Amino acid sequence: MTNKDIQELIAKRAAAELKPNSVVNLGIGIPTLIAKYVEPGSVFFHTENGMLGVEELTSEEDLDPSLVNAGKLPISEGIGASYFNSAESFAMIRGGHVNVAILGALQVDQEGYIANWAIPGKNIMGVGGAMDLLSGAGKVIVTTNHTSKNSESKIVAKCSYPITSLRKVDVIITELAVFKIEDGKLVLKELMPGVSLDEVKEKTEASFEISEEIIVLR
Amino acid sequence: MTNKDIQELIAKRAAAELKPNSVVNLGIGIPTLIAKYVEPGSVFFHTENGMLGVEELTSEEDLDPSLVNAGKLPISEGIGASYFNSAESFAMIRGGHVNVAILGALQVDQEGYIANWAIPGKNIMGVGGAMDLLSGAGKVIVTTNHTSKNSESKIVAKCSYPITSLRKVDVIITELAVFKIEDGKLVLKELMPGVSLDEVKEKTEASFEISEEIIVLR
Amino acid sequence: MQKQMKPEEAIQKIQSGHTLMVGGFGLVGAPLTLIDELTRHDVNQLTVISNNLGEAGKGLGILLRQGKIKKAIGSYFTSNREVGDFYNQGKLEIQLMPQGTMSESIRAGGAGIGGYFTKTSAGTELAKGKETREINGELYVLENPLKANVALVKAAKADTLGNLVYYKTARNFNPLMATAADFVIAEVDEIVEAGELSPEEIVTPHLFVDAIVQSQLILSKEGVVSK
Amino acid sequence: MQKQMKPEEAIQKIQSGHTLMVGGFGLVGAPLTLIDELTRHDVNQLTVISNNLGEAGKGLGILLRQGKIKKAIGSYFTSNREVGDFYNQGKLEIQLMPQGTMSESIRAGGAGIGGYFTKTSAGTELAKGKETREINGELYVLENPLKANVALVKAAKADTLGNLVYYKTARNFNPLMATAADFVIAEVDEIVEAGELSPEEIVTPHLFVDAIVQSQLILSKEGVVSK
Repeated sequence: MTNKDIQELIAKRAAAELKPNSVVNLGIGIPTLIAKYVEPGSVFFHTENGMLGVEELTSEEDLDPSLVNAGKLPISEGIGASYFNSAESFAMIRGGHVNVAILGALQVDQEGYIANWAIPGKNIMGVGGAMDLLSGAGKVIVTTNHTSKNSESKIVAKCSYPITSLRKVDVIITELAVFKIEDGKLVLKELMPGVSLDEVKEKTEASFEISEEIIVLR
Repeated sequence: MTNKDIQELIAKRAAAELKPNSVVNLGIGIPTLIAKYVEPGSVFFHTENGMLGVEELTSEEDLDPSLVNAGKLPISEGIGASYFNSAESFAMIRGGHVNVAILGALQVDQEGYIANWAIPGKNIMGVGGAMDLLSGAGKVIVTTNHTSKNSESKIVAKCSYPITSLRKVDVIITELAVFKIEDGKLVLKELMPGVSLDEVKEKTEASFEISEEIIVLR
Repeated sequence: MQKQMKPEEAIQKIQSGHTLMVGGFGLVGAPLTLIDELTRHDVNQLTVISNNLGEAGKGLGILLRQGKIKKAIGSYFTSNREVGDFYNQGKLEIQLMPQGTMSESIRAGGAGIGGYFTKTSAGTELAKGKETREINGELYVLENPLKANVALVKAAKADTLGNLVYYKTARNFNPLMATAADFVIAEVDEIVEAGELSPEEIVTPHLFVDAIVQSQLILSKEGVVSK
Repeated sequence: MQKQMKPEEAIQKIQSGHTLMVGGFGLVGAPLTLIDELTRHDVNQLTVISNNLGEAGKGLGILLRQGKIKKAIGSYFTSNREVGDFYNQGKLEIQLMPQGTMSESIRAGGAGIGGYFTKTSAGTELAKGKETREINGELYVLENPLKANVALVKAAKADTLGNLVYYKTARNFNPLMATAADFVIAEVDEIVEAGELSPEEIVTPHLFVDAIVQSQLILSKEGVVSK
């Protein structure tokens, strides 16, 4: 699989996590690929720069340079959309009015802590809305490649990078597996199509439990 | 003079304090009489229940039961008016964006402290926006009868009623005189038409200085 | 998701012991139909967060007479003299707040703010027992957020998704309360299709609204009347 | 009161050592004409509060290259890699804030709030040295308000009084910054007569706005272009 295929696979699986009518904030990277796997109007996409009702831009002709998502990518306006300022947008996030946040990660650890904003030794120059989303979203789903470009596991025993929040994530979706954090423990719930348990064990630094009802996706 | 005449006299004098283009919040009682002495459009009236651009209601036909001021009295909408919620309205007040507040008083003392929200021995049941206005308005003008119904001075040495704020008022206008608080001291600046200095001294419990340039209004 | 409900259906969300927020500045912008429905709903021990408690025997004043209210949180109860009577008889707890502090605390509740410092009330009787702190040479008071189980708000229009717009000074506390309760019921004069409200003019985005109820009682020049 | 000014006239309000707020999320909703004017204005030692510092050599990025900026307060500087270079060379101070904390602090500055507690960043590197407190079993961080001497904001329309309306996601930080500076300059694409904006749709009431400037540079599909 190309990296593009991997990302689309993860995005498609993440889309299946979204319950009808939920309000969902999509982070930068893989999360931006998710919207196209969701039936239009079935969930409401929120972007922290100040909009509810984000839809995919389907035609270059409709491109409006003043209508962008948090990744500064052009989007379009769904039916029933609304605009608000940044403080109101983060009041929605911090106040618990956004049901789901889907975020990328540098690392996630076996307790559920996420690191996704800073790399040690590099200047810390950007955090954006990541910490706010962790603080306030009802459910946090992490979508990430299972391993880094250097083939190191991104699902680690303990984050070595600075964590984003004291709040733990709920679900981790990679191209190999789906994990959930249950009672503070990492639990393997699903194997992605064609992936063996051994492969997941091999490529995962974190300790994890294996669900009794593990699902093998085809 | 009837009490109505007294109130109109005070209101008219208070109107003269308002500089063009200032944003002014009018309290309940005498302050609500001030607007009619101001040239329409020369100042902007703010009401804390959520509107900038309050104008006097001139015709009963135009009465809209959902358009009221802080005293729940019907008003009308000036050109360029806007509406906002209570938190935004008090953010304007607390944040220092309202230039002038004109308020009634139960007592004002010689240091400039005001008491206008509670009477000892009675249940404390209402405060409204008084404390917020004292905290945040650029300039606070008190309009009040000089004496209470029991002929007691309302300009006292020290407030015996609970004070409204640690912030001191700037100007006090009664039917007898105009005082300002300068360097923490009460200074008599003007005598209202036909009023003698002796009468003010007699009816004022507070100690006050007399301005060297006292103005005798005619 | 079907948010449109009858008043009697929506009001079932309110249970004894709940904290309620009720919008309105006096009767202006008050959810009159929902308040009326609440007078027929069998609950008690309510804590009511509202600027006023209606007038004697009107609006929330009826609930007071019915003995359904345990505690009232607001800024101005003077407009209903029975509030003082109930308080003196030990039948009602009162928490009086400056109006700006009340509105800011409701906003804080909706925005996930754990507390905030304000100069308002510092050094006065209303700050007694509260934490204070000097900031840049001035005294500030720490105030807590306010939240509720259910909010009853009034808007002019809703679309079917639950987006709301308001009318003139009937806006007041309503957009704030819509952010600060677990379940938010919006009483509106008109319900339109999704897409009919301009995205720029929507004041309350639909994610805050759980139920939409058509108003049956409205405030007219002659007072509260049936539509 | 005549609030309409030329860009070069309005920009005179900015002095060396000032703290500036500059609206926009990247270039979207940024006051491009005023930023351009500022590159020709002889000031230095500025503290700039803005979500980003433009891109390398673009927008606020030009001011950075000109050495006019002493300190940058924002949430995401990664889009201009020169920010890191200036920081490493000791030519620039950086205060990185979570985006929601940044926007809330600007609101607090405008609303007279002395500080507030948020869960955001609690327990992370960005909370180091900050006061924390446990509230209802969760850790909160005390954050301070942000204020500025001058704010440069972008709106779609102003009326002659200074009431503002915004356009789609170009709204972002602009309405907040308009509340939190001593002098507020609004760059707008269109100026209409007072009374032409609907009172219900006005987002920034005129009391927040000191000067109105007609935009000369706008963001198009092709990037920043002259009007």
